[in-house]
Amino acid sequence: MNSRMRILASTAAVATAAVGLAACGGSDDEGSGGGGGGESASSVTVLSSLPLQGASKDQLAAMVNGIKLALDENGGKAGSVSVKYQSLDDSTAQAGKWDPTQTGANARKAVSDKSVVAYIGEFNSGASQISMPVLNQAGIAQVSPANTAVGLTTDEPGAESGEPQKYAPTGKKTYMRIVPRDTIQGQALLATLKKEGCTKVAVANDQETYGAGLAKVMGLKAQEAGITITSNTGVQPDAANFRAYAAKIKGEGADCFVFSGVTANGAAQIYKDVDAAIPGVKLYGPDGVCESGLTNPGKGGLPKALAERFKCTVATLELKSYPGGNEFLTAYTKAYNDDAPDPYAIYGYEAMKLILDTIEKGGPEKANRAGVLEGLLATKDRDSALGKYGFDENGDTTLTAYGLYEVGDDGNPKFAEQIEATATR
Amino acid sequence: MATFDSVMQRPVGPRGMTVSTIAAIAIVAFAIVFPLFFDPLSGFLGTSIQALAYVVMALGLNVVVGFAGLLDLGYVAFFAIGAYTTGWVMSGFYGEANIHVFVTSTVEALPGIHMNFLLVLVIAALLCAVAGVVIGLPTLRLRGDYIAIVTLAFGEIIRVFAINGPEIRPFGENYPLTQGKQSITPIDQIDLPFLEPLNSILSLRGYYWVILGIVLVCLFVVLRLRDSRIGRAWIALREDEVAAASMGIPLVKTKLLAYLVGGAMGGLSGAFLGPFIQVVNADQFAFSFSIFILAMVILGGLGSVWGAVIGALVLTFVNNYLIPDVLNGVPGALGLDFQFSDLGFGVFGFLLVIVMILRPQGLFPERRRAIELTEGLDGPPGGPPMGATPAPTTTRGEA
Amino acid sequence: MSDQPSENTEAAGGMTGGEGAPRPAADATTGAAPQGAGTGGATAVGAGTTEVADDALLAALGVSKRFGGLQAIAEVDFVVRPNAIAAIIGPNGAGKTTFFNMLTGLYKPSSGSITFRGQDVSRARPDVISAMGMSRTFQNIRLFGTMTAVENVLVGAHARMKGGVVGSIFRTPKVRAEEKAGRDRARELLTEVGIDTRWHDHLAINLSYGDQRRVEIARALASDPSLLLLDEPAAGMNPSESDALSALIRRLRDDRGLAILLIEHDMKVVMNISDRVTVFDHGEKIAEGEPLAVRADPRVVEAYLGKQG
Amino acid sequence: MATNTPAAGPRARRFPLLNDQGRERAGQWALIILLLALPVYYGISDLTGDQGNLSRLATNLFEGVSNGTILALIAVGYTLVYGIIELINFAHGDVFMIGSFVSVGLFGTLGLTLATGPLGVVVGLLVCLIVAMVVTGSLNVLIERVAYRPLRDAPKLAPLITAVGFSFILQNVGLLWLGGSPKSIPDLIRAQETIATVLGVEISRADIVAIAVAVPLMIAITLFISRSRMGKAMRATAQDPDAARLMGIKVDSTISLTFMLGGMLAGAAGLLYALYQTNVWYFQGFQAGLLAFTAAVMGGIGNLRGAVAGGLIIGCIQQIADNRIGTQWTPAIVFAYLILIMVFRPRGLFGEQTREAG
Repeated sequence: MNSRMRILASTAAVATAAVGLAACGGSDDEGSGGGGGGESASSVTVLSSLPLQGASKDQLAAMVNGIKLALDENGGKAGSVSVKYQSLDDSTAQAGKWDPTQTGANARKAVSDKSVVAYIGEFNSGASQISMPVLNQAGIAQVSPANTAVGLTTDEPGAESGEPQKYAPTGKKTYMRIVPRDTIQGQALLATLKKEGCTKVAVANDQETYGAGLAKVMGLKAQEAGITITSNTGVQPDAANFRAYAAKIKGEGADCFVFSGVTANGAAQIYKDVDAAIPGVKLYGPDGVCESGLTNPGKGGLPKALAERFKCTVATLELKSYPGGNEFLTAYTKAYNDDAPDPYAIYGYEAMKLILDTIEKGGPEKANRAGVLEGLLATKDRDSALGKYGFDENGDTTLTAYGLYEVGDDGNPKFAEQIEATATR
Repeated sequence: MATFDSVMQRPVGPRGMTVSTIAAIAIVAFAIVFPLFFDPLSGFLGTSIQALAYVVMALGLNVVVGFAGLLDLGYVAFFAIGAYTTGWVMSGFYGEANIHVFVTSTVEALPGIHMNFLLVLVIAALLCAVAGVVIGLPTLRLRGDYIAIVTLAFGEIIRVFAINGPEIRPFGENYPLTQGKQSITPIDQIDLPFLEPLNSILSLRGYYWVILGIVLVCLFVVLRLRDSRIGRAWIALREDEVAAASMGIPLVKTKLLAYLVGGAMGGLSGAFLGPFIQVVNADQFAFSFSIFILAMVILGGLGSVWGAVIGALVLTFVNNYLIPDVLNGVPGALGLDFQFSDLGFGVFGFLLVIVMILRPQGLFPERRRAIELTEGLDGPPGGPPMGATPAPTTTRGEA
Repeated sequence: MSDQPSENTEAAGGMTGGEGAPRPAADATTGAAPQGAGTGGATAVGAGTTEVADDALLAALGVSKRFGGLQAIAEVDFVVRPNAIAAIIGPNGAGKTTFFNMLTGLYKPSSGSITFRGQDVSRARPDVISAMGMSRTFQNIRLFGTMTAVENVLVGAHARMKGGVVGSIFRTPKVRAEEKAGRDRARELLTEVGIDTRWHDHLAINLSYGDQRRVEIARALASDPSLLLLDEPAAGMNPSESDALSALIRRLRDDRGLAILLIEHDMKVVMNISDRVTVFDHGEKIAEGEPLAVRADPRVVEAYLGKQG
Repeated sequence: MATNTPAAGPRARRFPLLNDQGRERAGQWALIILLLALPVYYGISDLTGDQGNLSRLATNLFEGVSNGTILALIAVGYTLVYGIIELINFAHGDVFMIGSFVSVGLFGTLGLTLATGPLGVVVGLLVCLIVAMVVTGSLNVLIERVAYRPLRDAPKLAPLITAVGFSFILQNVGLLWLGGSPKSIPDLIRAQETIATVLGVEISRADIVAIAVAVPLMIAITLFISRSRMGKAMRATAQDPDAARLMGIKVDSTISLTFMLGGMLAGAAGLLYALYQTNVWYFQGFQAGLLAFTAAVMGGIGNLRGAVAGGLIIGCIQQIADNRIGTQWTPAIVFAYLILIMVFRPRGLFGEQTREAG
């Protein structure tokens, strides 16, 4: 019995001593690591953090291909600075999608590796909520190739309270995105619905940051656009079927249906059940479902008959229609023998290309965290594979063009037409 | 560890005590200085912190399953409640409220409810203790396998409530129960006076020492309880409920106490993981998490305190390090079209099956079982133990 | 035999009207015929009614138990007096163990009442009944297998100890002292029932069969009972072991002043030590009285002894 | 075991005024009232509200029944296994999932697509049904051999834990097989096409198929168990394995047979589920398994009729909850029922006292 008291006492003593010791040691380290400061290097690293497993893995593989393509084209260098690329996974197989713990670990990994100057990610808006504050405190530039949630950059309608300040504890911007935010996508969708003659629209969302946020934006802007949204329902993505929901919106007299969410969250089934309940209903979706995982029956997606009535919006246009896009398509086809890359491949490509160009422009002296961040934030009128764009004061892209996609004969999304939408507050 | 355990237990000579004391101090001291060997943001340190948080849960679950023999398949509920406590009172989630209790000036300026982490720990532990009792109540009269199902159902109900939390606003429009599948984020940094210099998002060391402290406290509590009248009552209950009741052990009180202690530890760990992961999201609280923790307890050896500790450490490193970083490429290298991390589920399932069949006492058997094994070899003379009569452990009755 | 040991007054005296109450202590004072007691404690042979004796330690009145359609126990009246050794016998399936389980609170009677030390315990929980001073052993030994002999006995003392959660965590001086006293007493009890010191710290399941039965008795004694229920204590014992057991039971009664109720198939033990024997058959009490009288009862012979051959 | 293990006595205290039989009946009626509460409530609200008739409720109940037949098939597997070795076969739901996956895999192998003619579909689906049943039956037997038989004499929690382990292994197989999210499959039977309307209830083809396959199977299993020699051996083993052994019954093979039957029904349920829902997912077994287990408990675990009735009842509760309260709350409602039953009437609607409780 006595021995244990002694253990305790000694433990406490050692603990106190060690904590004191560590406190000193720790703060030393901080000085050199934390700010990511002024020193420059001839070799830097770019990380990407994307959900490489789960329903959207084809989409993400294409995106990683795009990133690699951009780096390979530059021969692994940005000017005289050599650039290493490492692809991190923010998903787990069990979840089949992004995982918060994994995302946090990825962000910390970026911070702890002093050579990391830029971070491509996340794919999911919910994941970015986690990595943004971490990267912000380390002053690492974060370029998201896919986030559309409004609150990540602005406090426009649709954002939650405290957004976006809570993602930038230092008060300085470190986050940029090369896709237009949902304010624009929501209006693009509404414009589409209007144009296609929808009067009563039922919206379902997958309850996640992206899906629920986009649905909210649509709800806020619907009246303005002259669309009646009969209901906006957060559905249970893991339900066996959505027939009860479909029966409900049938009762509401909906003639068009929008699922605001990602494929992994039961998208195919909800479109099928809505279609069964309301024969001939028009089906729409945002970029989260605009991929072959949903549109291709061979990959467990919608049956062909339904796919014909499905349209979705993505912030890319017909690649062949402008110079940067065409070049990308040629290069991608050559590198991966795939002439119909997933719409997201180009975002991966452009994210990396943007970073490389920025590093090259800054030269070796600015090949550090602060320099790269400064350069990225200053991007203006850049001619790119996506078209000409820059970042506004929030880190949002100035691009507003959305493409409307339908399902092609091969089961993959195919560009149909351009939708013009502007962000009105 | 097994020897350490038995030394702690059995009356040993003065020399033995010294050895065990030195061993204990050495282990604890090593654990304390451990993070100084790593970069303050190293992934390994992050995994270690998670491992320690799971140690706390494994210790708690071991009280319920290992000591008292109540198979709880809904342990994730306590993780959820603990984590949501931090979401409620350690973040800007309730932006309309402005309550600040013992927090630093930076946090003081933020909207929402912000309380000191120590206070949050206490709240989480209390909430989970209550939840433990509530979950325990319906299981009191049930047999082992039915307990498993009821606790599982409770865990799932809590998850459903977490997902549908935004629909539940008992305290007004601006106060939803949860944020559902959207995240409550960010959670305040852990804010303890003596760790202030380390308490930055850019260093993990502060987190490490905080969770190590929680582990040591829980370990101490569990060891003390195990060797007390309460611990004997739990084990008696596990071995034979009918005999235990007949020997004057109040079943209801004793079982609820186990749920209470186990739940409180789950809550502590959850309340730590909230600020550590920086996010509280309904998707974190899936059934598989309960099994993950259960696998730790079973791998280590049901009822074995040190087994639970080692089980948690081993499985966390297997899950976070071995599978994704080391073995992940193996199937690819063998020409197979999947990654090892796709096998996460199966590995845990396989562990449960293998351990139960080949080594039901676990890797580090409970001291009692260890004696049983060694004595089995040179057991005392005087007839076969129990002969054909089934061992009492198999005749768990319903009472 | 008729000396009342002091333990008994502590254990049972207060509840039974004190020393003044007549005790059926001597071997021959209990019998089939209403007699002696003067307090109305008459007991009739067979399934007739029994008036509950004021001085009874344990009294069951019209107790029945049904499981679904099966009548396991039918309208049984039964009394145990302080400091008596009573035995229940009967063929297998006669309902003896079911009856024990009702007395100790594991089953609730479907109808009828059970009074222990003057209180109705028909619906009391087993642990409450145990704390009141009724303690038992089991037919198919139910020791806690992963505990040592000493720990098993300590469990028996659970209700007599007080250490709570906080006290146990901080191991307060009080709790420590209690634990030490408990362990010392556990060893005493083990020694008393005849377990050699060297087995005290061995796991209970590794002890010999006879020793396990004795540890069970020590465990039951640890709660300081006033009534000890033994379910086939001699089962599986050889003649010399069962002789030792008989001596132990008698000693417990004499030295500790316990009342003892046993179920037993070993007629030698029963006839040897019982003051009073009750015979069950098909859930009914068919006879009751002095061992020799019961043995001679034709109904018993027919139902039980006859079958035994 | 039979005589020495005391029953759940303390429950009795709840109704001190009633004797055993009174309590028995009170419990049963309480459960029936609990079960009727939902339909009666919504029936009244339909009648008094805008609806004005019961056709919506009738639709809910009919779909509940057709959906419930699938659950009933799974529930029978739980109940058979529990009846014979008193184990909650936690992996059973995942065996059902494998049944779905095997069927869906066969669609491809057999070339069943939306273009296949009616005869081809019927023949093809029959083949699928048989293959799925054989595969899941054997799988279940295998699981018993590997994970439960070695633990027959171990403490009760041990096989339950291996069952959970196997559940995870099977889920992982499903995960590797078809990926982490629900996969849409060809709607071969045009599941949601209405073929008749009776009293305002639209009867879809999926309903007909589910009932047409499940009901004969359930009749067959009932007859098998009550009439055949092997069925009698099963019942004898369930009653008392030791006695059965003494009577010359091969207990091990009887247990294997039980697992096989349970597995086969789960396989059939797997095919039906795939056709009914037109999607499959590695996690479906966990979800449906819990529902089916609830059904088995509700009916009184160990009781065949009870499992069937429980399946139908749970199906109805699920439909009503889906349609009236919201899909997102359905699991919570079903589990709340499970807990209430466990607490107040663990023996379920038709349950006899099991070996242990007796």
